Amino acid sequence: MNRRNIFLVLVLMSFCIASFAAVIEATPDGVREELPEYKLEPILIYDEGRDLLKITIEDLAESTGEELWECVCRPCSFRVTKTAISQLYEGEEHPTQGELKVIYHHPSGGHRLSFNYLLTEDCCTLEMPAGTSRKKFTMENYCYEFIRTDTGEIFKTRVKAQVFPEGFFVLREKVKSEMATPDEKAEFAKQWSDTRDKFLVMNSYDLFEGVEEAEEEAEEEAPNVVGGATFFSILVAGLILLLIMMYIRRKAR
Amino acid sequence: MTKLGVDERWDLIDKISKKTVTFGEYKHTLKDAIGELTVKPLTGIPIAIAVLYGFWSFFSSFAGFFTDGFFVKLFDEHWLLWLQEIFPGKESWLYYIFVGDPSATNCFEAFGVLTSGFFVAIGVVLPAIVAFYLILTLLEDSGYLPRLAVLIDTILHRIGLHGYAIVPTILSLGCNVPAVAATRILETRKERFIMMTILAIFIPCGAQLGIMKEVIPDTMGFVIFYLFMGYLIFGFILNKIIPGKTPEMLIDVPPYQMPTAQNVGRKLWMRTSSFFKVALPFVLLGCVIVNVLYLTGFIAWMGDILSPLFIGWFGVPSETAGPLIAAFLRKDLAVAQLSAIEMTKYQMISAVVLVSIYFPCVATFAMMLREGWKELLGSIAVLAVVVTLYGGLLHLIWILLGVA
Amino acid sequence: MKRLSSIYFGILGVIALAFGIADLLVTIGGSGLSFGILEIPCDAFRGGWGGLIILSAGLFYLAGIKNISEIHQISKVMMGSILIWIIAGLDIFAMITESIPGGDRSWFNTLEGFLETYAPPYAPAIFLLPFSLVVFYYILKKERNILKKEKDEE
Amino acid sequence: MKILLMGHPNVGKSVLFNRLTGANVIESNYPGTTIDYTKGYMRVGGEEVEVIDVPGTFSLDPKDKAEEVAVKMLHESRDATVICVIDASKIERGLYLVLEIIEEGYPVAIALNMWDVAEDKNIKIDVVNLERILGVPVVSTTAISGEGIKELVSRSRGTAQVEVDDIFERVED
Amino acid sequence: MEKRISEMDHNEEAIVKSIDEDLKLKVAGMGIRVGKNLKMITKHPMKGPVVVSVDGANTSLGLGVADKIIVEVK
Repeated sequence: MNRRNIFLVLVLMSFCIASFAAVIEATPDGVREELPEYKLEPILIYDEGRDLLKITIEDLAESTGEELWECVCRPCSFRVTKTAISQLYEGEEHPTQGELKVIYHHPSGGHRLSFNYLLTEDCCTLEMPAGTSRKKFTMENYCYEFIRTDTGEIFKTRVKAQVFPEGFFVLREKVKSEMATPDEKAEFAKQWSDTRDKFLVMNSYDLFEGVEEAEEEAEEEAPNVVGGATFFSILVAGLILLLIMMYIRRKAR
Repeated sequence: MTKLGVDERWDLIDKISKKTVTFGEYKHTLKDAIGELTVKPLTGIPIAIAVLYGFWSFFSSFAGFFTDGFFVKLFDEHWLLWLQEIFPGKESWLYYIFVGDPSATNCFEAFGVLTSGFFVAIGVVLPAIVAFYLILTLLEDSGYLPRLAVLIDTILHRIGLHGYAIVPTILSLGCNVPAVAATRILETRKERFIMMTILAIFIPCGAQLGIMKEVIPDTMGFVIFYLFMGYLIFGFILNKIIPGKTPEMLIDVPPYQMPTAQNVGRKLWMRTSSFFKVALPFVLLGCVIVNVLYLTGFIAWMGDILSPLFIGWFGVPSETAGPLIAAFLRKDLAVAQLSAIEMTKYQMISAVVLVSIYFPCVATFAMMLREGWKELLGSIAVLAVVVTLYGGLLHLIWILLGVA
Repeated sequence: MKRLSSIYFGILGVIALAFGIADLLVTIGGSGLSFGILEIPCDAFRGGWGGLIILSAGLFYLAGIKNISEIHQISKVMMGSILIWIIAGLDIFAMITESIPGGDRSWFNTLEGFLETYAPPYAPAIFLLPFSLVVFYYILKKERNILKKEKDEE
Repeated sequence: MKILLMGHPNVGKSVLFNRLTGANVIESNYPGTTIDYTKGYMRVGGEEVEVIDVPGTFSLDPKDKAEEVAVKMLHESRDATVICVIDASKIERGLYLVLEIIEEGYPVAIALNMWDVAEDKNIKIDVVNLERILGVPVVSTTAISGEGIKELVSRSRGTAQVEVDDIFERVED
Repeated sequence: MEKRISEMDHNEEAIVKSIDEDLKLKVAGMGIRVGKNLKMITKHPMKGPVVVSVDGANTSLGLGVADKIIVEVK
């Protein structure tokens, strides 16, 4: 084997090893770390000693040991508690810890830690809806019942469907069971970040059901049927034109 | 009858053509210009890359449409359930062979002859084969295939093959059984042997590519690249070792023509039906053999013996020994089994590379036997060498990269 | 007339070249990129391999515009268009095969789901497709010239 | 009566075959090879004629497997009439194969196919004169449009064996 | 000036002067014979095949074959 062939094989081998390196570096999670600007009032709640606590969403994040951008559940549970309080208590009236109970259906640590921190441990109970699991979430996981033990008033609510993009849970399941392709993972990371930002930015009546305030319908990007229809009709028209042209050419010959 | 010599015959033709044919001024038409463009290396190679892209894109859409769109649903929700209901004797070994394990939710993990065997043969391999033969026939009838053969001859000549060896190579991406049959278009036994061996070892078959897409989607490109490198390197080595010279290429490069629908249809029908007459029995036979081996615990026994080799030399976890042995007979199902075992990404790559290095399936095994048992033994020897060397090399690379 | 078509295909070549390079860069970059209805694919197959082909289509156009009336130059321009037809045609074929099956709900897709698969954003090749069809006009015109010339000879 | 369709590859032999035989066609593998060939039947003046589409070959000295099969098939059917399909735009190459078959002593008819391609390259062929010299029927056809095929079929039934020496004489005067 | 086909340049025309004995039969059918006009279409790098055009018909010859045919360049 003359020298040139050996050189050729070496080049091939080095090229082959170089391509390994491309595989090794971990693919970034692709989740957006910077948060949008948001302005959220703190939750006002009395602790047992009747001191009025002012808990902002940042406090909630720090207290439960995570960066705010790292979780959807914390902003969600913060906003749902704040909405519940605004529905169950008028004006200057504020809840006291131990008096306001919640039944939630989301198994994640984010929910559990937030509710425990906001309303104290024994006021929060988790009931897992049928057909859902840590791997498989549906809208059912995002329902909440708040009970004012002093008056017995109940505020039931759930997150509105359009808050989660189309196919979010299917995609989540695929990613969680390691079956997703790289662009599916990138897509999921993008959707996940968008949803988290919504909980920070959107008004409570857009986020949750049963909130009276002026409810204009938030126009989610509805499936773009019009765009699809135009493209499809252009395609069909083009094909028909092509067939007619071919027919004329064949006839002319 | 007087037999003329070559020159006498040509002199006679010159005389005849002088009397009967008048050549007018010959203008280069657009078709000729494009013909030349596609055969020249500088412009021909990007076009060949585009044609291969088209080939692959059409294949994945076409096969995806049938397999994922309809067959998976048909087999999993109707065929499997119906079979599981009506087949007598839930726990009997006959049930296990024909329908596979009763708890399986989809045709894939069932491993029965009627369930997975049919699903792989009809659900996965049939669309792949039809897509490949359709494109191959179109390329052949349009006149592009000889040009592609000329372009690729430079590379393939290096490994002792000539341009037309691209046909079996592409075919084997669909399924290796017709590809082994197609190696007969090559001239000498040496070429046929080299082609058959590196084809069966390095080119993953259609069903298996589909599985790779499921099991290791993000590193699949790299695995194929690694296999293709093996294809070239070991082809090169085989060409050097085996005595005998490969004949030179001498082919006509025809002008482009519009392929006629009737011709393409007839050729497609003939090739697909002849494939099915040959391959289907072997694929089903393969299922039976693997199931019997599973039932008698032969595979488990083999697993224990070989597991030290697998763990030490290839650096894959011990539970993978079973699937890797089963892979010898049923590669596509083995890859599905591997996905269930907990291992790091790099071990998964090694396992999948190992699984694809084995012969694709028992059908290919039998086709090579039909070609000649000496060739088969030779191929198995080469396979053993390749598995240990090339598989081991991968483990070595992981160690070098400190990822083992 | 010759000046006009070489300018036209020159511009088309540059645009195709730009799209090809964009595809490759985005694929290496790793994260997808889309402005309104244009979506630059970032997966290795459509973006990387496809991008390379659109790049060569641009090069074919640019190589073919010098004295475009000469047959070999027209064939280069024609080849550029053929490459774009391969990419765009197969993208559309992929859309068609994706739109018909109904996924796990039903055998066939709902009308709304069917139409939705054809919705934007589209890959760059599909935007180049209508412009690359102009090459047909040029070839038909050339053929008519030849027929006319033959008629004048008779 | 048996007809063998022979000629170079890619000259439109199969298209001609499809036109001649219509539906009842049997595809088969030549034993021991992957070379496939098709056999069909056509009715000519009330008589059932078997037509075989022989794999393409450039000469009767085979250079690859397909050509070997073609030559074997020719030698296996001694009594057959051969319709030799030639690409009119490359007629000299075609005549080489025709002469080889004539030398083997088979009755031959010539189909000058792809007549339209020859016209594009403005190659003019004096068919009458060619027929006179070779002494075998020569019919210009365009298989795709079906032109000239009827005439080819009727005239190919009447062909007879030709001596190469006679062709030498005829070409002189 | 005598050359082998493999030594011809791009688009160069020549007349075939002599062909190796054993090769003569093989290439005769393709139209390549002594005294025939031949044009070089393209050569492939790294000892690849050569494509020549004879009477408008393109034929691809392996480098080994191209070495055995001698042509006379005009």
